[in-house]
Amino acid sequence: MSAVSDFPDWGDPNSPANSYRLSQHYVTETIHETSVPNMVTAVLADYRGYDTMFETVVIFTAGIAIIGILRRFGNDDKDAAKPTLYTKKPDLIIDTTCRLMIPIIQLFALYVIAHGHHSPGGGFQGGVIFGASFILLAVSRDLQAAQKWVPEKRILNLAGIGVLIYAGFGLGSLLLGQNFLDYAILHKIMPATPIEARSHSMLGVEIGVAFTVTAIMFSIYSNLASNGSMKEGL
Amino acid sequence: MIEQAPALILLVPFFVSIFVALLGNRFQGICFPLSVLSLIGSVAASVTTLGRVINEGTIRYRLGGWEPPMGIEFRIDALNALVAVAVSGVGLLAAIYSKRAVLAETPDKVSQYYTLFLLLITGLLGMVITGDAFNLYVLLEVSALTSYALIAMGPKRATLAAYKYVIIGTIGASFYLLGVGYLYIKTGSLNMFDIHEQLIARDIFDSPAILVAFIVITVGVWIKMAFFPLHAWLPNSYAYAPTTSSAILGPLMTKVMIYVMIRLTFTVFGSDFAFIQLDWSDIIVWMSVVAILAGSISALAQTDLRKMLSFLIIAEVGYMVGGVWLADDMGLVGSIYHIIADAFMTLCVFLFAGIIFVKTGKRDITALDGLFTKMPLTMVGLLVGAFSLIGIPPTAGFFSKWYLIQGGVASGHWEYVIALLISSLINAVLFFRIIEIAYFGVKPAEGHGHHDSDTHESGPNEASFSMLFPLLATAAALLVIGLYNQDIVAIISSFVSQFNFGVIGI
Amino acid sequence: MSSESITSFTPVFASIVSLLAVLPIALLGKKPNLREGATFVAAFIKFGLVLSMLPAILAGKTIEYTIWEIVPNLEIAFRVDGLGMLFGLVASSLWIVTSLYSIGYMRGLKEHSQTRFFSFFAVSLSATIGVAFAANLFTLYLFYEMLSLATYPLVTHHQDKEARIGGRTYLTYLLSTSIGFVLPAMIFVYVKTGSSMDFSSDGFLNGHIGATEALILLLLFTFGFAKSGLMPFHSWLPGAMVAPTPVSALLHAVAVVKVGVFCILRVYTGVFGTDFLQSLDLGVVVAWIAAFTIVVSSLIALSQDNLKRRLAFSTVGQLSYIILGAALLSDRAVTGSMTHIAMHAVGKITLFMCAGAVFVATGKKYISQMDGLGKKMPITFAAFSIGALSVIGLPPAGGLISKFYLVTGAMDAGQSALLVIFLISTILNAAYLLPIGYRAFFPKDPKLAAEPFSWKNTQEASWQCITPLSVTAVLAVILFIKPQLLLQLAGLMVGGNG
Amino acid sequence: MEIFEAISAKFNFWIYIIIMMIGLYAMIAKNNLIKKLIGMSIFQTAIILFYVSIGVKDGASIPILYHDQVHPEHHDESHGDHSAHSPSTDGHDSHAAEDRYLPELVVDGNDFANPLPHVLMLTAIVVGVSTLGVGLAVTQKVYREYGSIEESEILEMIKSGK
Amino acid sequence: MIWQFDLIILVFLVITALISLSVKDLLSAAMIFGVYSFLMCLLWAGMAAVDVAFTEAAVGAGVSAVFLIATVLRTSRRSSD
Repeated sequence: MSAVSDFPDWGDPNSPANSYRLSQHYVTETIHETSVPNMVTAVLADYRGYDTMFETVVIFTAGIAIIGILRRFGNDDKDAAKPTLYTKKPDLIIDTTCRLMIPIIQLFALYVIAHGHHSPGGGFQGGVIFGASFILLAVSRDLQAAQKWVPEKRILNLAGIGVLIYAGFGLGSLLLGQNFLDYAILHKIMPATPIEARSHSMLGVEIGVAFTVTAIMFSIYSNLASNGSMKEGL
Repeated sequence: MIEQAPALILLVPFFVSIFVALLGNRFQGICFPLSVLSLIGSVAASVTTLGRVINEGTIRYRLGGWEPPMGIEFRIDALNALVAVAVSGVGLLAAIYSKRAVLAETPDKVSQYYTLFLLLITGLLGMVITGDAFNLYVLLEVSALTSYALIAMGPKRATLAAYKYVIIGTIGASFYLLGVGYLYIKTGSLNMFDIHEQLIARDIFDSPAILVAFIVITVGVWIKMAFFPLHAWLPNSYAYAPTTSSAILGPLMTKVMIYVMIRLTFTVFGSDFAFIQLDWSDIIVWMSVVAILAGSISALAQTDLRKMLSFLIIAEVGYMVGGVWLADDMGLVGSIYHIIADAFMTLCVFLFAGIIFVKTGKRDITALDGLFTKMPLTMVGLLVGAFSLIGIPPTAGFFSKWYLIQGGVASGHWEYVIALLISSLINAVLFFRIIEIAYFGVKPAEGHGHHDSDTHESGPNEASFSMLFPLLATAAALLVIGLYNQDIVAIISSFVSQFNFGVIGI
Repeated sequence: MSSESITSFTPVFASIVSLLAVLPIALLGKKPNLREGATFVAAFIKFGLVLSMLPAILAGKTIEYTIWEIVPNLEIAFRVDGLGMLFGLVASSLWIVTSLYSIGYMRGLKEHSQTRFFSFFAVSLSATIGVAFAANLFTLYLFYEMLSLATYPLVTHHQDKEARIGGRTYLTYLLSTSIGFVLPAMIFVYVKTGSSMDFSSDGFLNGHIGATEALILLLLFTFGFAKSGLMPFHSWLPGAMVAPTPVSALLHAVAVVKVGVFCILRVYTGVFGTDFLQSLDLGVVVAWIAAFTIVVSSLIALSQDNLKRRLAFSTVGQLSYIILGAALLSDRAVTGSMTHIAMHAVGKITLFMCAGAVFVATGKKYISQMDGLGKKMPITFAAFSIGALSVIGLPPAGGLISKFYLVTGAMDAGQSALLVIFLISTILNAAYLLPIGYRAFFPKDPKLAAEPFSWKNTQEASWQCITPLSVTAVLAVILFIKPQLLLQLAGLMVGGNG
Repeated sequence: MEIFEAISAKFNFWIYIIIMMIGLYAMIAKNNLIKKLIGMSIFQTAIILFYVSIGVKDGASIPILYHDQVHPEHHDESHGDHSAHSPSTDGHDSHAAEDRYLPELVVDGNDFANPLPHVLMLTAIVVGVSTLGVGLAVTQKVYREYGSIEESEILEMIKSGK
Repeated sequence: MIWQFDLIILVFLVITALISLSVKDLLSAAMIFGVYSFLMCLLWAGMAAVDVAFTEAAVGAGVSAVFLIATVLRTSRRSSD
C-alpha cells in the first residue's frame, strides 16, 4: 500500500514530549506573559499567532477556492445537477423550531468568541457555530432566505475583513516598530499595559477569525448546496 | 523598514490578495496592477533580505516577539533567501503573463484567480522562509489548497486531475504532519533548529521513532514534489490546468518542495544522520536515476506540449533529489542552483506553451507549425529555455548540469552522471522536434522548395506584450543566472559549507 | 616556448566582430547590397585583426585576455598561440573569399531568407575564431557548441524534407557526442585536476590520472569532437551536404570539420601533452582508428556519384590524416597535421566552390553528368584540378608539403606500417579526384570530345563565384611555394617540447 | 499481564494506526469519489488523535487556568527555572520580571495537559475541513462534467475518447 | 482518564469508520461519519483537550457532515463500494 504499512516496530511512543521546556513554558508562563487563563487560546493567538493567521488564511483560501471552482455566474443552469432529495414543502414545526433556535445559537456563538480567554472556545469555534446558524436557516427554509441576511457580496467582504483584522493587528505592531504580530507594542495605542495589550489584541484577533470563519463556512455551504449557482439550496 | 524586510516578503502579496478579494469583484481592472505591484514589492523585499544575509549572515525574525522555540521565527540563511528571490521573481513574471491569459481562460473569475494566485505565492514564500516545522505544514496547505483550485478552474479534464491531486496531496501533507508529530513526541519542539539541537542533546538518533519520522517526512515531501514512483498526480494536473496556473505551479511547487526536502534533511535531521548513519544515498541516487530516465522517456511519448513538459519536471525532480543524495558538496550546490535555474527554465517553457495555447487554442505540438516566421520573438524565448533544459552554455541549465555532474563524478555515482547525460540528450531530441516543426512546418514541402521569396503566408503575428515580456524576461534571466552562476554558487556554498562532506570542491 | 604573453583585447574582438555584424546584417535585411557590404566589412576587419596579431605570435609571444571567471577557477578566456593563429588565419581569410562566393551563389540561385543565411554565417565565424583562440577547454567547449547550433539553420537552409533529415542527423551526431562524451570528460578532468583547464604546451593532465582513465578520456575526447568526422561518427558530414554549397564549402570543408580536428589537436597537445601520451603509448590506438577511417572513407568516396558527397567523404578521409598526424606524436607528424589543416582547407574549399559553381551555372550535381564540362567552364575546372592535386598531395600544390611532414613523422614515430596506409590512401585519393577533372576536359564521349574549345562558348558562373575559387586555387599553389609561414607557426607549437 | 499492560499503555497509538490505515486504504482503494474524501477525513482525524494523545498527562486538568489554582509554595524554583525563557527582553523593557501579570501566581506544569498539541490540532482540524470542502467542490465539478462520481466510470469515459 | 471508557470509544471509532466506508448509501455514510466525528470529540474531551473537542464537535460532527450531505444530494447517492 505505502510506506506506512512497513512501519518498523514502533518503538517508544510513551515518552511524552510534555516535559520539554517548550510546553512547560506555555503552561507555567502564559498567565504572566499574556494574562490569558486559557493556555490554548494564548498559545494559539499569541505565541503561535502566525500559524493561526495562516490557519485563517487556509479557511479564507478554501472559501475563495470553492467559489473559484464551483461558482457559476450568470444563468447557465442547464447542466446544474438537480438535488436528488428536493422538496419545497415548508414544515411548520421545523420552521418554528429554527426560528427559536437560531438566535440562541448565535448568542451562544458570540459568547464562545468573547469568552475564549477563559473557557474553551474562541474565534474559530464561535465562528463555526455562527456560520452553522445561517446554514441551519438555509436548510430549514431555503438558500434565498439565508441569502437575504448574508448575500454573497457581504460574505466575501466579511471574510476579507476578518483576515484583515487579524493581519491588521500584526501590521499595527509592525508599523509601531516591532516585529509582525508582536501585540505588546500595541499598548501604545491601547489603554492597557503591554501584557494586557496582548490579551486585548488576542480578543480582537479572535473576532477577526470569527468573521472569516462565519462567512466562509456559510459560503462553502451555499456553494456546495446550490452547485455553484447560489440560487436554490437544498 | 529594512529590519522588517523578511516579514514583508510574504506580507505584501498576502495583504494585497485580500484586497483583491475584497475589491476585485467590483473593480476588476485593479486586480492585475495590484498583484504585479505587490509582487514587485515582494521581490524587492526578498532581494533586500538576500543582501542582508550575504552581509550579516543568518537573519532571525521573531514573529510576535517571542523567543524561539516559544514563538515562530523566520530564519533566513543563504539558502532560503536565494530561493525566496527565485520564487518571488518567478511569481512576478507569471503574474505579468496572467494579464491576458486570465481574461482568455477564466473570464468570470478574475478576482478569484488573482487572490488565489497571490495566496499561492504567499504560501510558497512562507514555506521558504519559515523556521518552524509546523508552520511549514500550515503554509503547505495554503499553497496546496490554492493549487487545487487553480487547477480545478481549468476545463473538463482538469477537474479529475485536480481531484487526484487533492487526494494525493493530502496524503503527502498528512505524512509530513505525522512526521513532525513523531519529531515532536521525541524532542518536544517544533522549531527546526531547536529540534536538531534537541536531537543532539538527547542523542536519540538511534531511536526508531526518529527513523520513522525521517521516512514519513521524506515520503510525504516526495509525494508533494512528484518524485518518480509517487508522481502520478502531476502530469495531468499541470497539463490540463489553465495555462496561467501551470505557468506558476510547474516552476514553483516542486522546486519549493525540494527546498523543503533539503531544509529538513540538513537542518532538522542533519547530514550526519541522513548520510552517514542511514547510508541510503546509493539507493536514493538509483531511484533518482530511474526517475530521470522514466520522466524523460515518458516525455518522449507525449504529443501534448504541456504534458511533455510536465514529464520533464519529473525528470528534473530526479536531478535534484539525486543531486542532494550524492552526499557531495558539488552535488548539493548543483541541486540548489538547479532549484533556481529550473524554476526559471520551467517557467520559460510553460509560458511558451501557454502563449501557444492562448494564441492557437491547440495543445498539440502541431500547433507550432511554422512558428518561426509567425512569432519569431516567442521562439527566441523558447530557444533559450530549450537550450537551458538541454544544457547548452551559457544558459543556466548548463551550469546546473555542470555542478551536478561534477558532484556525480566526485562521489563516484556514474549511473547518475550517465542518467543526466541521457536525459539531456532526450531533452535535445524533444526540443529539436519542436524546433523542427516550428522551423519547417508540420509537412515540409518535398524537394527544393521555397525559392524566390520568403514564402510563408502571413507576416509576424506575435502575442501581446504582456505575454511576451515575461517570456523574454525569463529567457534573459536564464542567461543572467548562467553568466553570474559563480556569484550564486558562492552564496550557495556559504550554506553548503556548513556540512562537512568528504570532498570540498570550492 | 616563450612564456612571454601580452594582454590584449584583440582576440576577443576578432571573435566577436562577426557576432556584432549580425545586427547590421539583420537590420539591413531589406537592402541586399548594404547587407552584404556589412558582411564584407566585418570579414575584412576580422582578417585584419587576426593579421595584426601575427607579428607578435611569430615573435614567440602569446596574446591573452580573460573575460569572465564563470565557474570557480574557470574562465572564459582567450589566448592566441601558434596553432590558434594558424587556424584563425585560415578561417578568417577564407571567410572573405567565401562571402564573395556566397553572394554569387545565393543570388545566382535566388535563394530565400538570405538575411538569415548571412546572419548565421557570421555567427558561425565568430564561434570558429572563438574556438581557435580559446585558452582553455571550457571556452573551447562553449564555442564548439555555439558553432553546432549556429550552423543548424545554415545546414537546413532549404527547409525541405531532405534538409530536415540532414539537419536532424547533423544535430544528433554533434550534440549527442559533445554532450554525451566531451562534457563528462571535461568535468572529469576538472574534478581530477581542480584546475582551470588552461591549455599548456605540455599538457596538464600528467600525473593526475592513471593509464586506464587516460585511455577512456582520450577516446571520449576523440570521438566526442565528432565534427572531426572520425568513423564511426562521420555520417553527419555527408548528410549535411544538403546545405547550400557556400555553407558546405566554408563550414564543412573549413570551419566545422576543422574545428573538430583542431579541438582534437588542442586536447592532445594542450590537455594530455604529447609526452604524457607517448609515455602511455596511447597514440597508437587513435592512429589506427584514423588509419581505418582514411582507407574506408576513401573507398566510399570512390563509389559516390554526387560530387558533393564524394567530396564529403574525401573530407572525412583527409581529416583523419590530421588526427593521425596528431596521434603519431612525433614532432614532425604534429607539424604535418597542423599544416595539413591549412593545406586541406584551401584545397577542399576550392573543390567545393567549383562544385557549387557548376551547380549554379548548369544545375548539375552528379559527376557522371560532368563529362566535357571543362570546355564550358575552363576556369572552374582548372581550379578544380589544382585543388584536387593539393588534396591528393601532388605538386605544384600545398598538400604535398603537409603530407611530406606526415610521412616523415610516421617514420620518426616508428610506425612504418602506417606508411602503407598513406600510400594506399594517396592512390585512392587520386583515383576518386583526378578522373573528374580529366573527364571534364577529355570526355569519353567522342561527340563531346570533338567539340572545339572556344572562350565564347564558355558558360561560367558569375564573377562572384569564379573569383573566389580562382583565388583559393592560386593560394594552394602559393602555399606550395612558400609554406614557411605555416611551418613557422606550427613550429612554435611543437618547438616547445622538441 | 505485562503484554496487556504494554498494550493498554499504548493502545491509543495502536488504534490511531489502525484508523489511519483504514483511512489510507479508503483513499487509495475506494472507487467512489465521496468515499475517498470520507477516507481522507478519517485519515486526518487519525493524525489529530495521535497529536492529542501526545499531550495527555496522567492526572492533568484541562489547560485552562483559574485564579484559585495558586501554589505559592512552589514559587521560588518554578519561577527561577523559567524566567530565562520569557520573551525577548531586548527592546522591550516592559517584559522585565517586575512587570509580569499576576506575579504572585505560580503554575505547576504537571497539573495541566500540554496545550501545544491542542493548538496545533485546532489548526489541523481547520485545514482538514478546508480540504474536505475543496475536495467536495471538486467532486461536484467532476460530477458536473462527467455525470458520475465513480472513478472507474469516469476513466472509462475518458478512455472511450470523450 | 478511565481507560476502559477510552478503549470502548476507540473500538467504536474503528467500527464507525469501517461502517461509514462500507455502506453503499452515501447519505448514510455521511451520517455515520458524523457519528465518528462525535465519538472522536468525546475521546478528546476525555483527554483534556477541550478546545479541540469543541472544535471537532462543531466542525467534524456539524459542518463537515452538512457539507458531505449537501454534496451527496447534489451528486449521486449510490456508491458502488
